[in-house]
Amino acid sequence: MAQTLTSTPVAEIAPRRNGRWRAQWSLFVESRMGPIGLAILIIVALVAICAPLIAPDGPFKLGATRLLAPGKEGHILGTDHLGRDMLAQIVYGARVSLVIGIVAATISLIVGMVVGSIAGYYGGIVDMVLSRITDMFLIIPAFFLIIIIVATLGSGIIYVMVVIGLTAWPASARLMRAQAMSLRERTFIHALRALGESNRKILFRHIIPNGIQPLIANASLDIASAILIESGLSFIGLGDPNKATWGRMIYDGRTTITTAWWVSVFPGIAIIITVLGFYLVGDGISYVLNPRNRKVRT
Amino acid sequence: MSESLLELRNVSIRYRTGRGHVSAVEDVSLQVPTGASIGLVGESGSGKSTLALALMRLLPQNAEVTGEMIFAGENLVTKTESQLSKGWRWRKLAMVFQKSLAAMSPVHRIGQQMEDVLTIHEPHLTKPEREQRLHDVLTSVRLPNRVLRAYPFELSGGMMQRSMIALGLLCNPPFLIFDEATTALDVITQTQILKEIERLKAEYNLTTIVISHDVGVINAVTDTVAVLYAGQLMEVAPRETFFSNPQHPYSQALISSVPRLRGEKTRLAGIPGSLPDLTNPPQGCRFAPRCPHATEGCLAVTPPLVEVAPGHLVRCTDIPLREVVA
Amino acid sequence: MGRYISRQLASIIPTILLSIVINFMLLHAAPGDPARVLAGKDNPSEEQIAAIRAELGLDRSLPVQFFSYVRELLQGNMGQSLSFKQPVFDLIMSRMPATLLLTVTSAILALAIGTLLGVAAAQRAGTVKDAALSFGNYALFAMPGFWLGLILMVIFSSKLGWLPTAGMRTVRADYTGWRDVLDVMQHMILPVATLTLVQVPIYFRITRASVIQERQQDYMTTFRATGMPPTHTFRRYALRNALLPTITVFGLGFGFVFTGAALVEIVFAWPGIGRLTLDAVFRRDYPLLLGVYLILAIAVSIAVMLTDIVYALLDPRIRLR
Amino acid sequence: MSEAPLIVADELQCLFTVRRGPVEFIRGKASRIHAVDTVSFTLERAEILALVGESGCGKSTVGRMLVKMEEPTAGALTFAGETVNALSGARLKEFRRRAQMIFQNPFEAFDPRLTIGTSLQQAMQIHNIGKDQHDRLQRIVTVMERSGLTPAEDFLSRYPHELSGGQSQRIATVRVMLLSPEFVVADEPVSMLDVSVRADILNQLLDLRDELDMGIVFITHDLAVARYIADRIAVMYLGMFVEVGPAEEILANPRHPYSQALLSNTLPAGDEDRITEPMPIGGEVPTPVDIQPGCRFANRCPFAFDRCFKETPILQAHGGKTEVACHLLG
Repeated sequence: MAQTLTSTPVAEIAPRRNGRWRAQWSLFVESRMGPIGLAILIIVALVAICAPLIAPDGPFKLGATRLLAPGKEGHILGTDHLGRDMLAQIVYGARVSLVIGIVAATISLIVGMVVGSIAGYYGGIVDMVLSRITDMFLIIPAFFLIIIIVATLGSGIIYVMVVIGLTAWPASARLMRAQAMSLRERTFIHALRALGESNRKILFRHIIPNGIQPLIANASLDIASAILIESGLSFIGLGDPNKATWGRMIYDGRTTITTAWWVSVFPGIAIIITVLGFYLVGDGISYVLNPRNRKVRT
Repeated sequence: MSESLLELRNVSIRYRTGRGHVSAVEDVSLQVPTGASIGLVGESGSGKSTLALALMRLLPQNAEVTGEMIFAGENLVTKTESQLSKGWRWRKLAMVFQKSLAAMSPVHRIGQQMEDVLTIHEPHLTKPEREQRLHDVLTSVRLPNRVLRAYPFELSGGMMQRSMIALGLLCNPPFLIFDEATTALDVITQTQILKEIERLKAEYNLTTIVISHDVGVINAVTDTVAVLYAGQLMEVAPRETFFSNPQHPYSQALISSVPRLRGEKTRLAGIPGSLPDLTNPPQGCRFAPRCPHATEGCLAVTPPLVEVAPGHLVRCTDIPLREVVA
Repeated sequence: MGRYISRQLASIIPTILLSIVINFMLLHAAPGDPARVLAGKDNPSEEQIAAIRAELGLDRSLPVQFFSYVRELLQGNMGQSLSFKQPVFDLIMSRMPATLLLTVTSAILALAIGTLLGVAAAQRAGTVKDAALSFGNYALFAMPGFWLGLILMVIFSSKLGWLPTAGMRTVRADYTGWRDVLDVMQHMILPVATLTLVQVPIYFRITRASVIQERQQDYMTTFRATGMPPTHTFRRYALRNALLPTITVFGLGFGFVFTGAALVEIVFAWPGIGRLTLDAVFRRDYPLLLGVYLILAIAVSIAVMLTDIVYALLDPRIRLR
Repeated sequence: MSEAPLIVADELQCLFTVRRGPVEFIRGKASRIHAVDTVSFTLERAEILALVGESGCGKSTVGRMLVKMEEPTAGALTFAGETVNALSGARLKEFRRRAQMIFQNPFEAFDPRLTIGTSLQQAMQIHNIGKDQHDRLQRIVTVMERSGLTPAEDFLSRYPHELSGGQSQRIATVRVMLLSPEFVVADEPVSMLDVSVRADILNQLLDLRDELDMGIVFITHDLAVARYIADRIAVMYLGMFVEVGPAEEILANPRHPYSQALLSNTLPAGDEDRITEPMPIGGEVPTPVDIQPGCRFANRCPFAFDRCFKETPILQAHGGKTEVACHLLG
C-alpha cells in the first residue's frame, strides 16, 4: 500500500459506500472554484433553455434603429448594425456555443478514451505506434489545421464541431493512456487475466470505468476550449454563417467598435462567463480527484 | 539505571478528520535512558510512526499532541517551530526515514544536500572541514566518497538507506530514531545495515528508538521492547524477557504468529478479528475485543501499565491471575 | 546526453512527416479536383487548372505523387501563392520575423509573470489571496485573445490615444535606425500585452499546481526534520523541482502562442503569419494555407524538441538514463 | 493422466529486451535482461514448492510463466501431461480455470467499483460455473463459510475498501477456490499483511492442499515462511535455481554459499539463537544484463575460485535429495 511519511495509516477506516458520493461532493464544495463554476453553468444553461422566454422575438428580428446604445428603446444590451437586439442574440448564442462545446468535447473524449486505453492497456508495439501518433497530434498546431479543413470542406456547424473534436483528443488520450498503464499493473487486473477474462472485457468493463475520471475533468476544459476555438473561427469569418454565435457577433461588431462598443463587448463577456464556468468546474473535479485532498487521511 | 534522555508522559495524539477524531496514540508513557535502544513494535495502525513523527514534531497540521515529551530536561511539545529548528532538530534528535528513495530531492546531488544540512547547523565550518565531515560519516556507514556526486536514483536501495543513516549522523546527534529504516530492503542487505546500526550505536554513543513491525528487526538491534497496539502501550520489557517470557496476550500472540527457522513445526495461530475503529475506539483495553482471555472488566476499564518485574511493564488485568497459574 | 539529443532529433522527423501526410491528404480529401481546389474558388481558368495538374503530376498514382510532393518540399518548394503570385516559402519567411517578434517576446514575458504569480499563489495556498489569484487567472484564461486585443485597442488607442492603433510601423514615416526600433516597439506594446495576458494563466496554473505538489514530497519532510529553515528548503529544493514541468509546458505552449498570435495579429493589423493566414482564407489561397500550416508544424516541433533537451539538461533522471 | 506430474518445467527461460531508442535500433545493439535462465523442476499433486530469493531474482517471473501470465522465451511447460506453451482459445481458458494465481497485494485484489459478491460471481461466470445466480451465490457462501468468513452474506455486499488486508486476501483465495483449480501459484501472498493475520492465509492454503490435492508454488523472500508451508524449497539467485530440495534438509544444511548467506542473514524472530553468525556478503543483487558464462554468484561469493568465473555450474545431487549448483561440491 502506498504510504507517505506524513500519512501512515492509523487504521483501515474507509468511508461508507453511499458516503462516497457525499464525500466527493463535500470535496467539490471545498475546492471553492467548483461550486462557483457550477452555479455559473447552471445559470448559462437555464438562459439557453429559456431563450424563447427571455427573447420571444428570436435572435434575427431586424429592428428599426441600428447600433442603438444599451438601455435605449427597451434593448437592454443595445442593437447591432442590422438593428437586431443584442440580448436576444446572446441568449440564443448560448445554445449554439453550449452545443458546439459539448459535442466537440464528447467526440474528443470518446476518441481519446479508446485510443488511450488501448495504447496503455496493450502496451508494446501497439502503444508505441498509437502514442507516437498521439504525441504528433499534440504538437501539431490544431487551430491552423482546423482553419484549413474548415476553409476547404466548408464551415457548417457540424463540420466545425467534428473538426474541433477530432483535433482535441490527444490530451484525453494521454490521460487515459497513463491511467490504463497504471491500472494494468494493479492486482485486480492481473487477477482478472489469471481468471481467464478476455482482454476486451477487461478493457471495457474494468480499465475504462476505473480510469475515466480524469477525462471527465479534462472534458470540462475541452468544452471551454471548443467554445474559444469556435469563436476564433467565427472571428476570422469561418463560422457557420447561418448561426448566431458569440464569436460571430464580436466579428460583426469589430468594424464599429469605436462607435458602438457594445456589439463586440457583450458577446465577449458571455464567452468569458461560460468558459470560466467550465474551467472552474474542471478545477473542482480535479480537486476531488487529487488523492492528496482526500479526507480521512489517517 | 542511568538518567532518562527522553521521557514521554501521558502522550496522546489525535487527528482531526472529516469523520471526527482519530485517536492514534493514547496515554503513552515511556522512559528512554541515555544509551538505551528501545524497540517500538506494532502492526499497521498501532500508532508507532505517528509517535516517531511526534517526537520530531513533524505531524501534519490536523494532529493534536497532549502530554509531555521531556528531552534532556525540556518539553518538546511546547517548543515553537523556530526553536525546534535551531538547536533541536538534527543537533539533538535525528531520524532515519522509511522509503528512502523519495526522502531526498531527486534533482540534487546527495553530497550537495548533505552539505547544505551541515552548513545550516554548523555555519562556521570551512569548505574542507565540511568535506572532511561528509567523508567521515560516509566512511562510518561504509559508503565510498563517490556517493556524494550521485543522485538518489543512481543508488541501490541499500546504498540509499546507508546515505540516509549518514545524513542522520551528520551533526553528531545523541539521539536517533529509525522509522522502519530497513523495511523495504532485502534480507541480506537488511541484516548488514542492522549490524552497522549496532556498531554505530557504540561508535557515536547513540540513544536510539527503532520502530518496526518486524519482531526480527526488533530482536536484532534493541535492548528494550515496547509493544504498541491501536495506540496503547501494551508491554515494555527487556528484550530477552520479551522474547522468552512475554506477559501480555497481544505480545504472546505477536511472537507466536511468526513462523520459525528451527525447532518443532507447529500450526501457527493468527489473531482473530481486526483493529478497532480508532474514530470510535472501544472503552477499556483496546485489545480486549480480540483477546482470548478478555473478561467483561477488560472492556469496561483500561488497565494500568503495571510493573511486574524490574523494567517489565504490562497493561493487562489478567496478569496476576496467570502468574499464579504459572 | 549526445545519445539523448540524437534521439530527440530523430523523434521530430515522424511529426514533420505526419504534417506532410496530413497536408497531402487534405489536398486529396477536398471535395472535387485537387487542382481546382488549389487554384482557388474564384473561377480559375482551365489553363490554370491544367498547369497545376501538370505541376503536381495528378495523373500519376498516389504514392508517386506523394514522393514528388515530398521531394518538392525538401527543395523548399511549397508551390506558388495564387493571390500574391509569389513562392509560398518566400512569402512565409518574409512574414516570419514579425510573428516571432510577438510570440517570443510574449512567451518569455508570460513565462516570467505566470511563474512568479503561480509561486506566490502556491505559497498562500488555501488563503483568500490564493483563491482570488486563481479566479482571476481562470477569468483571464477564459478570455478570447482577439477580444481582449479589441478592448485594449479601444481603450488605449481610440479613447486615450496613448498608443498607435495598428500596424508594425507608422505609415509614411520611413524611420531608420533607432528611431525605427522605437517605432516598432511602440507598435508592439498592445499586441504583446494582449498575447502575454492570455498566456500568463498557462504558466500560473502549472506552476501553482507543481509547487503545491512538491511541497508535499517526502524529501520536504526530511529537510524539515533536519531543521532546515522552510524558506531555504523551498528556494533551494522545492522550487527547482517544481519548475521542471513548466519547461515542458513552454515548449508545447508554442503551438498555442502561434494560434493566439494569428488572431491578435488580425486585430492589430500586424504584418505577420496571422494576417497572411487570414488573407489566404479570404482569397481561398490553398497553397499558401497549406504552406503556413506546414511551416508552423515544423517550427513547433523544433520548439518542443529544444525544450525537451533543456529539460533533460536540468533533470538528471532523464539526462543520465 | 494421473501418473503425469502436475507441472513439468523444462528449461524455462525468460529474457526481456531492454527498450531501444532509434540510435540503438540502427546500430542493431540490444541488451537483454536474463530474468529467468533455464529453470527446470517438477511439481506433484498435493505438493508445495517454495521459490525463495531476494527481489529481482526472477522468482515472480517463474511463477507468472507457470500460469501463462508471462510467455517463456524458451523451454517447455507441461501441465498434467499436456504441453501448455501454445495453448489458445477455449483450451487456454480451460487451463486458466485449472491453474490459478494468488497475488501479493490484497488491497487491490478486487475491482474497487464492484461489490465483493459481484467480483466473486464474475469469476464463476467467466467459466460458466453454476446454473444461475442463486446457485452461484449458494456456492460462494459455502466456500466462504468453510474458510471461516462468517457470516458470508455480510461480506458479499461490501466494497473492497471496506475490508481489511487479511480479509481481502482470504476472499481472493476464495475466488480462486471457486474455480476448483488443480494448481495455484501464490506470489508473496502474505508479505503485505500484518503478522497477526499471516497465519490465517498460510493455514488456508495448507488446508486447501489437503482437501483438494492441489499443487502449489509458493513464492516468498522469507525462509521461515517457506519452511512453514513448503515440502520442497528452491533457492533462486539471478534467474537460476542454485539449490532445490526438501525444506527441512535445506534449512538444516544449506549447501550452496548463497543459501548459506540467505539463511544466516535471516533474522530470528524468537528467542532461538542464530544458527551461525550472519555470513558477510558484499554488494547487492545486480540486474542480470547480458550475462556471461560462469556462476552468477561468483563475484559476491567468499569461496569463489577460477572455475566459478568460467563455467556455469549445473544443478545436481551430491548425496541426499537436495540438488545444488556449485563447483565447490565437485
